[in-house]
Amino acid sequence: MSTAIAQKQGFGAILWDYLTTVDHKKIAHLYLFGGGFFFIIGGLEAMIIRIQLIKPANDFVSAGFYNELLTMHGTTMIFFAAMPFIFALMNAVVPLQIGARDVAFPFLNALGFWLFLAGGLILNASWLLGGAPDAGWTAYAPLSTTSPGHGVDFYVLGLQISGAGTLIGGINFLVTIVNMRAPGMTYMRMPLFTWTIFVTSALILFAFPALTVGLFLMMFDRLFGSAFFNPDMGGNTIIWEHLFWIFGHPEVYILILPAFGVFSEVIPTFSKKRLFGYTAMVFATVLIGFLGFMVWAHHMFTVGLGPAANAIFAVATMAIAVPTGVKIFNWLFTMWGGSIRVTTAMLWALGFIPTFTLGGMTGVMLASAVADYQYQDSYFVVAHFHYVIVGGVIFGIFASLHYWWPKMFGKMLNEKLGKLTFWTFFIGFHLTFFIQHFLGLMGMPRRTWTYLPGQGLDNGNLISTIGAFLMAFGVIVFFYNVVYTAIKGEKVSNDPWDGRTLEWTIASPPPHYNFKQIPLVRGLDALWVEKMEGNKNLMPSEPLDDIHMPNSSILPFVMSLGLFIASFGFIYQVDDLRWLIVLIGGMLITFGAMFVRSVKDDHGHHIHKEDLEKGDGL
Amino acid sequence: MKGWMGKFRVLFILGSTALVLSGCGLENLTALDPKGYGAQVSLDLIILSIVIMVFVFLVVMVIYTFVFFRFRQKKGQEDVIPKQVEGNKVLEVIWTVIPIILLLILAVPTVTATFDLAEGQPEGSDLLNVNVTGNQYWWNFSYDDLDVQTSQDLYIPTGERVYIDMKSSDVIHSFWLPSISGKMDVNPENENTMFIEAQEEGVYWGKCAELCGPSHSLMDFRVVAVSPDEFDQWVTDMKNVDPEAEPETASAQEGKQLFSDKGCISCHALGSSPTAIGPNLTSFGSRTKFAGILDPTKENLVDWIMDPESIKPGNKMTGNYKEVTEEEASKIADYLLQLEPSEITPEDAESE
Amino acid sequence: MSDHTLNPEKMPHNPEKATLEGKNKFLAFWFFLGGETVLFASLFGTYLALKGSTNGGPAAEEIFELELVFVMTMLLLTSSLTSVYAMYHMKNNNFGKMQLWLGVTVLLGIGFLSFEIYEFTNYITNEDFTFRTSAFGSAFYTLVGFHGGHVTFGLLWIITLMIRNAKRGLNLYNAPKFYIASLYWHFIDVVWVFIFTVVYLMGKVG
Amino acid sequence: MVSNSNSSSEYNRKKNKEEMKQQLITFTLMIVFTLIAFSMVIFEFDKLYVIPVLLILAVVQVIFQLYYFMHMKNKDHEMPAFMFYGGLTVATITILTLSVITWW
Repeated sequence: MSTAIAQKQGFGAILWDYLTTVDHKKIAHLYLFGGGFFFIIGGLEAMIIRIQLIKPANDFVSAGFYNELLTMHGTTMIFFAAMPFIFALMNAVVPLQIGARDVAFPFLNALGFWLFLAGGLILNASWLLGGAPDAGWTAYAPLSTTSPGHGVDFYVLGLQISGAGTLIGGINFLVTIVNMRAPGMTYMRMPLFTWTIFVTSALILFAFPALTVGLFLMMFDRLFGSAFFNPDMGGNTIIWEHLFWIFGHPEVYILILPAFGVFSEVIPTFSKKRLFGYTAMVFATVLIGFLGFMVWAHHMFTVGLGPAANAIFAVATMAIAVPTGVKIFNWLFTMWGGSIRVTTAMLWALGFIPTFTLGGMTGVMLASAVADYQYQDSYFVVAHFHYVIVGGVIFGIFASLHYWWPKMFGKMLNEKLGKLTFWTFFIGFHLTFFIQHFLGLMGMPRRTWTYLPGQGLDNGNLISTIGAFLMAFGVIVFFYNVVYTAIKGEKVSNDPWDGRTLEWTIASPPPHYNFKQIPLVRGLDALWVEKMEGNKNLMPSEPLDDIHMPNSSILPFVMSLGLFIASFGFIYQVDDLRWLIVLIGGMLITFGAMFVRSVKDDHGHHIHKEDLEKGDGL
Repeated sequence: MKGWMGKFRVLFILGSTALVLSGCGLENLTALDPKGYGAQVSLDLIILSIVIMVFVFLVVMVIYTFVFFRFRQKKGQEDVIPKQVEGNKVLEVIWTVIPIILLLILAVPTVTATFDLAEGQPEGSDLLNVNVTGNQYWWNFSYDDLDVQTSQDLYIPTGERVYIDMKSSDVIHSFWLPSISGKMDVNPENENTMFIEAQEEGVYWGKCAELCGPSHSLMDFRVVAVSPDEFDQWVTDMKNVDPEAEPETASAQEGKQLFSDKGCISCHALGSSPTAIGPNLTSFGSRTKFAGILDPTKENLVDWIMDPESIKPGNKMTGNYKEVTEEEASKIADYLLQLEPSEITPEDAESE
Repeated sequence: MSDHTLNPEKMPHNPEKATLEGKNKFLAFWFFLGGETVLFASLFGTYLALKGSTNGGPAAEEIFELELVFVMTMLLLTSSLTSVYAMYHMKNNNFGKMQLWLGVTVLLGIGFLSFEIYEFTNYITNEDFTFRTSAFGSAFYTLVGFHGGHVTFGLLWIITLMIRNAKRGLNLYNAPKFYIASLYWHFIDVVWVFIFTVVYLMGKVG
Repeated sequence: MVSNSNSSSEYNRKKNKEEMKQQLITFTLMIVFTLIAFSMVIFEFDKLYVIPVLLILAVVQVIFQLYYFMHMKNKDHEMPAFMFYGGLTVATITILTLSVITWW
């Protein structure tokens, strides 16, 4: 199953190729398009929210529907847009950056994607099946446990299944980075993007189990009558809040660290300078990851945990500003003395620095517990987390897409359209969210369906909605750019940006075995090191030989399909026990596929030396 | 923290007057114009953190602007290869230590204020205690020591701390009084306590800040802060209410009958009997708003009685009483509107 | 990979880590156990927060029977030792004895599981203590049940491995599989040590 | 060559046996600890004293499992130990939180 075969055959073959692929580069494509699809859905939800809030006492959508929209917007954007984008980047870049032929577990890599997709489809199926979840993306009990209909059940199962996929992906990348680096690539020679993915994967490993348990408890409460979050039977709703945020806060760093990694690649490349303070950057990344687990209760300052807990978590939270500040200054000093080229990717990085600094500022402000008594659950918080998640993560994703698109697809995204996207999105973003800081302080609570006239909130909301339209325009331009590039884009060479790391040493897009011979790494910014010594490429670390590659398999898809089917059984067995048949059937499909996988030996296949010498690959 | 905060405060007041003039929110709703102790403490910290953070932001932006214009690649420099600098230990130490110091400047008053605002009621004090119950989508206020019940409008005396014990009867709510005190969650399984202290008379807006269902955005309440004397008067009046008192007009008398015939009375209490399923209506005629959000006119009240669902989706009144005609609703409205047991009304607070 | 590379004449000292696949599996499984630790911690935390919330139903000290728990503990501890024996024979490349000791491990595991099922049925039928009785009940059955689920999965896993490889013996392809299955089994024992301490013994102490 | 590899495998066998002996001792200790734990509860020692001892016994048993049965004491276990302790750290604060700052 290689691209060569797929190109010769029709749509069916390509589809089959993608359904069965275990190639990390194709899985990256799948994550990218899966994430893009959900990003559009989440974006539409955001636009409806902003239209509803364009004027006071508006009734463009009903109150109940509005709650579904805000829940789905948050859930979709975090779990089904930002996360898959991050995974797309991990898959597309990390094995190339460390000089590996694939990830440690290609089969599990595919499984991770299909579980994510199954989860996303289950969640969004709720729109068509009697109503989406409506308890907010945080799903605080008992609002979520008592929410009528099946909306929250879809939330629970969708997140549970996609969460399993994420966990698998996290472990996979940890092992890949530990075990599969090319000879000579010590930890302190790893590109910073790989470092951030390493830390992110560790955060996934330790954060997601808490969510898994939380979701199980909620599922038991809603579907099987247990009493975890039912105060009438001795349950305790704060357990959910803790479990959710023990996961939820690291999740924010899971999203932002890869974005930091992207900027740490983009800024050096387009300043033609090595990253300033590499060691400090690595240390800061690890420290942010570690502190990320110590601060979750700052989401709960108003819960009533008592002044001691609030004070401890306030101070711990402030501490995170220090490593983050270190990063900002190191980026600035990477540019200092450099030769800055303003490409679209760099433009996103340049836009990111002030935007994220503002987001960080409000972050520190929020950490001050008593001040947070005013901000908490107000539009100030909405503004803050959009500054860090859009201004950090989404800017990072846009930067990385413009930067790595040529490597992923062999074609350069149009720079002019890219810059148009940047400017409309950037201006629209600040227009939308800056004013929301003030709306919050002026007494506008978060998740509010409408507001009354005469409360001084009218103009701010109008401006905010106008900004949202500008952002939407920018996104549309980007999608147009993608289509335009696919049709008309120019093919690019191995190294269109004058890059510094290993991924730029091989063809764009790379052959499916990535490296004909695994390179020998002789320093940080391995390619740059060779360039400075006048070498065109890296020295190989091994003689040309047969390459062992994994076989493709449909089983990951089948396993996920089984869980997809079983979820509907879980959800509807409450209404009618006959749905248990669907539940059991789905589980049988999944376990059956797992059984087949474990009893059938799969030793992979070899690409022969002779074929490699022909330069063909297959 | 008060002393040296003073200087910042002067600066801020100058700045904020300009902001308020240019429309920085509604008075008695915005957190930027505090009228109570808690809100004032919060605002002090907000200002302090803004000052520190704006300083940091300016430093970043100055370097950023300089770097961008100075080191942008110029024509003919495409082949220039800049010096590859590894890093600089002194700089790293500087931008680690200075932020730590700045954060300590913020952390110390934060911790102090956290403990300050969490201070419980002193043992044996006779300060006012109010039990607040959050319900989908209305608030009940019970003055247990005084044997007084009210809903939606919370009366407090100015200039003293009022301790409120909050609990929810259903899902989590959050009690937010931006111009007086910030907010605290109202949980179903434990009681949270905070104090509020209004420094001047007025009618202050409160909101529910935790998503609690479809009408979450409509779960407003108000705090009516009156002078201590007026408050005592109000308590006396409320205590002496006779829930059975006959209204004066014929229409209202019929309304009273309808109030029990149509089943209203099974949920709504009058007088000081404890919380029922719906809001206590003892002083309904003096309410600042009907249903938390409607201007207090008879028309609005009739609309509400006829079809509460269209005004507050998901409320618990819909469908729980017998159908009323518009005429009947009007009579019930007449009855409710004359329920004004106290001379102390929100107008007393506002006219000050 | 050809059969020759998977079945070398001399097994290396650590057959589970002799190939890259083996090394990857070994590492990934340890990482997975790191995540499992958080999973069980969340369940333990929930249990500790809710163990007093009996909602009028039975409390911990009223129902737990230590004799039963003691027998279960002995079974599981011993099964941990027998799986160590199995790995000992794997390293000595003695496939037959490895299978034998794995078999003993499975039997002990089944014994443990049967006692647990008996315990649960006893609570449900005789003590009126179910998953839905109280928050304590929910937390108890979820924590202990999750562990039981892990035992069940571990048993199925080891049995599958034993049957699948019965005829072809040990090689470098399946050695890592046996090894991580035994790691999993030890981890189950680790969790049980905390369950019998925190849930049963401390529950009995009150 | 043959004799060489034979002697190394002989050496390994010996080493394995040595390790097995340690594991048997570990097992015996674990059984003893379990007995102590159960009897402390059955003979109703003072609560204040029993709970910390129970927890210490459990921790020691787990260390035995991890280091001897699961070989964490051996070399090549740095990464596993690092990640496992990472998990353990998060696990500890999770349990601490849920048992301390949840009400009550």
